[in-house]
Amino acid sequence: MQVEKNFEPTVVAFCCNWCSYAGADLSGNNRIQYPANVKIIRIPCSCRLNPMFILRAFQRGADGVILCGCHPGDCHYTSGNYFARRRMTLLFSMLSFLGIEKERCRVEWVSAAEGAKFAATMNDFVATITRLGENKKLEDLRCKK
Amino acid sequence: MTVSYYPGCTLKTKAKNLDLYARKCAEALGIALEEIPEWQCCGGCYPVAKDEIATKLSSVRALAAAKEKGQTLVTVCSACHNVIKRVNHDMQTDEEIRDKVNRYRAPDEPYEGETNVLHYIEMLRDLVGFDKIKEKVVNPLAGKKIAAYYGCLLLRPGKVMAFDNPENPSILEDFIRALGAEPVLYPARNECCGGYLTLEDPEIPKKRSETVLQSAQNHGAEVVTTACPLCLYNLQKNGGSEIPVVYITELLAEALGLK
Amino acid sequence: MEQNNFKETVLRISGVNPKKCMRCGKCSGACPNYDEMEFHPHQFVSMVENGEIEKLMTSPSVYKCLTCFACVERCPRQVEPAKLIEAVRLCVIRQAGQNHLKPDQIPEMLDEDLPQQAIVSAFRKFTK
Amino acid sequence: MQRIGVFVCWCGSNIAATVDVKKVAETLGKEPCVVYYENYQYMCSEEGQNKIINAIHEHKLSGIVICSCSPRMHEATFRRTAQKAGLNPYMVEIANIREQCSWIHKDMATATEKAIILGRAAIAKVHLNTPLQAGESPVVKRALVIGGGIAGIQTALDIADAGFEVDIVEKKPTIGGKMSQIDKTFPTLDCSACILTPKMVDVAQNEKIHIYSYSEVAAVKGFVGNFDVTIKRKARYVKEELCTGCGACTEKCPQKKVPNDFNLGLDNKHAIYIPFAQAVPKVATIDPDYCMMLKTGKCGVCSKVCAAGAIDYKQQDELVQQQYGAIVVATGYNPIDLKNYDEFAYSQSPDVVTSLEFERLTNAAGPTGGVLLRPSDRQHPHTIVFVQCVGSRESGEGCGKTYCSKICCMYTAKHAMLTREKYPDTEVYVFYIDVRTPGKNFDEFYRRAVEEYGVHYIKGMVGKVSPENGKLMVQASDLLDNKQLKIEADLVVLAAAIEPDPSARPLATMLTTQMDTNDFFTEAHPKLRPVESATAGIFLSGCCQGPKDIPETVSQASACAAKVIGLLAKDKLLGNPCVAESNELMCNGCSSCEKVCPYGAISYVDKEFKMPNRTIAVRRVANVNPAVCQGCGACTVACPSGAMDLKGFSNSQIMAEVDAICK
Repeated sequence: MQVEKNFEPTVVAFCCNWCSYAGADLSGNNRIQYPANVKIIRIPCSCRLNPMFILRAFQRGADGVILCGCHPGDCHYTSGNYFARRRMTLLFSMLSFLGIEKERCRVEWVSAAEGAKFAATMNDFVATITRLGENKKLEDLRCKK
Repeated sequence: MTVSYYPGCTLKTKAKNLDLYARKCAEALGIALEEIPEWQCCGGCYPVAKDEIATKLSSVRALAAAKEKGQTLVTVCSACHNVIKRVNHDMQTDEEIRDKVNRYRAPDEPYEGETNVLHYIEMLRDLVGFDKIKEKVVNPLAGKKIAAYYGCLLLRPGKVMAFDNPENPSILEDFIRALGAEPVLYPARNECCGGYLTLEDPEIPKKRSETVLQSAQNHGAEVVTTACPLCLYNLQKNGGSEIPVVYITELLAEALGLK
Repeated sequence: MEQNNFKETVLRISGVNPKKCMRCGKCSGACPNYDEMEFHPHQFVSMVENGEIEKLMTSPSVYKCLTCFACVERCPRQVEPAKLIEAVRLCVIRQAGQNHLKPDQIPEMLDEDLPQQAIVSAFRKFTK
Repeated sequence: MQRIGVFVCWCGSNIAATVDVKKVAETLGKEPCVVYYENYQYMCSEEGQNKIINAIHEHKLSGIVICSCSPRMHEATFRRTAQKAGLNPYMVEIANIREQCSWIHKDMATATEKAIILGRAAIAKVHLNTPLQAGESPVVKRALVIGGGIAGIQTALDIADAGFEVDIVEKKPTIGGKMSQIDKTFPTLDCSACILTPKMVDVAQNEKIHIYSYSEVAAVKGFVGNFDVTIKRKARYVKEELCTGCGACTEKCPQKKVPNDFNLGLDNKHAIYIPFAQAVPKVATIDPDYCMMLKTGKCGVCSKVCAAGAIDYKQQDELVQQQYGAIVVATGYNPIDLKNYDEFAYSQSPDVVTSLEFERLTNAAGPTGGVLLRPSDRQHPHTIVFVQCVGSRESGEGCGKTYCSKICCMYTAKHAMLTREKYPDTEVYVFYIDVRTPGKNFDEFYRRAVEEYGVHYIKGMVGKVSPENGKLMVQASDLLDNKQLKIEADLVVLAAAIEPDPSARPLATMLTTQMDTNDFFTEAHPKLRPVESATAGIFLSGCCQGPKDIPETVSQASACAAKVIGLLAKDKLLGNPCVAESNELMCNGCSSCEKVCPYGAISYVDKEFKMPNRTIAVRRVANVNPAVCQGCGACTVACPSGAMDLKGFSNSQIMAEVDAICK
């Protein structure tokens, strides 16, 4: 029997510059560990996230994508995270329509003061994705090296 | 309106007055107390340890029986109330306990803390309304200075019991006011009477109960009222005072002209 | 080793994290039965953390706690000392032959007004 | 084709201990278009920056990637470096390999691999970077200070001193804040009013300072240098410009049963009142909840006695529009509500008071004329128990605050000491968990209270206060003696935790600044930018940012003023060039972007376009005002045709990062 290699998922995290990216920095400042599978992309606000970016990530082989923004009501740009929330709700229904496990994509609100929450969220998300296994449905094999 | 009623062991023997008048008054106030068939003793104390399962089953059986009928579960003994409400809270919030209890009982439908548990006094406030009781009073206890004794069981832990402000409650005082009497506020009303330690070492309940009655009398109380048979026992037996201690249901029955 | 086992058991069955304690002593300020106890609520917290469980287990203090939860209610850090005391007592009475109250002791303790509730409660607290 | 340079920082051992920096630099050096790579101990140092500058010159770099700490830390530094070397500052990208890599991972291989991927993503992005030019905007040379306590007063005075106009908005009828209620100040024991009121007079007399008292900020628009603020002046039913503050109206007002909030309800005031003798502005205010004239139309006594004719029962709230270059938040603090601490009998006995109430009870201008009397029977208390940390340092699961309120240890030592000095027959007990006295001459002060004044400091906490027989039975633990104490006290003083003023949260929303979970404003950097908020042009002064005593508040207030002066001294500000931009050729004029823009930065214009068949068509297209756009990017996603994009965070740039990470 072939021994399966430990599955190390690729996880993309989009973080808004003002809250969640700072929250991620804070978890670094406090040396709170979370898996290296998570790679963060900085965007000015969660409302900058075009759902296309998420689909692109899945197409390119990401196993999970998470969007982190300021808590509702705390957006640096007043209302951006409300837009993000609505857009993500639409994306979730589309993903479930496509038969993609909805757990592969997540939205979390993490403030600049919540370093511990950021790390906990990432630990949990990576554990979820590891359990789900590889994203095979949306990955575009043509994009593979 | 019909509610499920859990009397508890002591109300069937030593605290018959608590039970008798609870039933009479409820009837007069338009609430039918439907006793849960074949209820089992709650055990008197809530089993605090997280690994206690068997000791919680009797409470869960009563809770599940009320759920089946879709009724609120009403208790009048403070101890039963404390145990059943806290077990219900466990069933709502502690996944491990819920899981183990349901596996053990293996019911058709697992019990997950759906039943609403009310103490008799909460029932009077929320289902009847103190205003309505005030209207029904035929024999107002006017001029009587009554000290409500909460003890520890009704109030704590505050977050689980969600009964009233655990350090400065007012529900029994409002009740006393509705009966036409004057409530007495005194600081020891939420201090412990000494409880079951009376069995082993009555000296402890003696000190505790004396403190309680002293405090009540300092503030001008003429009567002390409680909902707990053990508190009543300790205050009467160990309190070192002649001040009358009565059940809340006795006061209610008196005011409603049912005694 | 034994000691660690007791500590583990106490922490597990109480669900209490004594590390949350900031040593303010409000539990012992609130305790109505303080003067009857050899070890006081705040000591239960620190001694459990230090693994001195056996010292607590042999102390009569474990039978003096009224479980009135005043310490739990007023603790500013939600440490819940009463749960620790209960857990230590359980460590004692769950051992074979360690019941603190025996049925044949009951008759001499009774008086005619004593409510059942007292006996039932004492049994639950003191025996297994 | 870009020519990219990669610079990997060790950050001493912060990065180098867990990331193989050499390997990262070499691996990234093999990426396409990377023509230069280097690793160095401290990239942000002068030496490190010189390396970057030299490399840009020598290798004709068109873009650089710095693998270092968070861009929130040093992005601005490295952009300035690039600019010095003649490279557009927006051709710099940072890969965060410290906070988001070396500090959170322990395994070197994993961390190195992740650092390489983060570097690749930054390289992928810089490929698509374009030089950006920041627009300029003028600076309105006027500052707004919200809150007129000692923090606001000091900030306003310092800004005015530098020659700029300042407006103070204070919601109470007078400036002065909490400090005006305090009796003495620690550790010098000088009288609070004696050092505060001269400052209040300075404010009143300063030509550059204008006070909007009894007013609130209603709306804030705009951005750094150009805030547009609406101030609501609440109706005080007295014409401020006419009132002379003679006090005839308050003497004659028949409604005398109004709880006096200045004395925390310990006595009563009239329905028309001046909060205290040294109020600034010294103008009467009518409390509409109690004034008989306003409630029933029957009275009018104050109007009859006012020689200046200042009373105006018909006065309405008034909105004032004003422009500011900078805004200072100085909204201060309040003691918490003690409704969840009834074990201390605060709501059950008038003789259980908060420390602030105790200040009023000892203040010469207070309800007892400075004689310490119990509120219940106006008798001199002989035993006083002080309880520390009421509602502070809690676990956060309950009702209290998780932080230390910082000022209580010192003011309690002050109260205890002053009581013992004035009334040596009084026994004073202080129950403490820890005595925290960092500060100049603070610990010496506390020791004096113990050693010279004989205050009983007891390590332990009060568990219950029971009012019995006119006394307060205090049951407490003495941890060092391992005893439970029962003290018969006459007065119990609770050191209630302090929390930000409730007006702070809605204000933060208006200002789009961040707060922490306790509603304290978050500073831009906890160490290096302590008086600025993360939102440009908004500054923080005093307790709105965290608990502080007076000396600390005053130093922060002055620091804040220095930052404001630095901003107002500029004639022009460089804006954020990372703004939205619409591709007119793709725009279909649907207005989706306009609807989601929170700043109203997008408008639509009719524009002529040359069509392929040489005709000219007029089309409606989106137009972004770069001075107003803040660069959130909401419009870019709303745009159905893909015409709208965000400079610096363009669709293609983010996609490139995604691709680099997912490879």
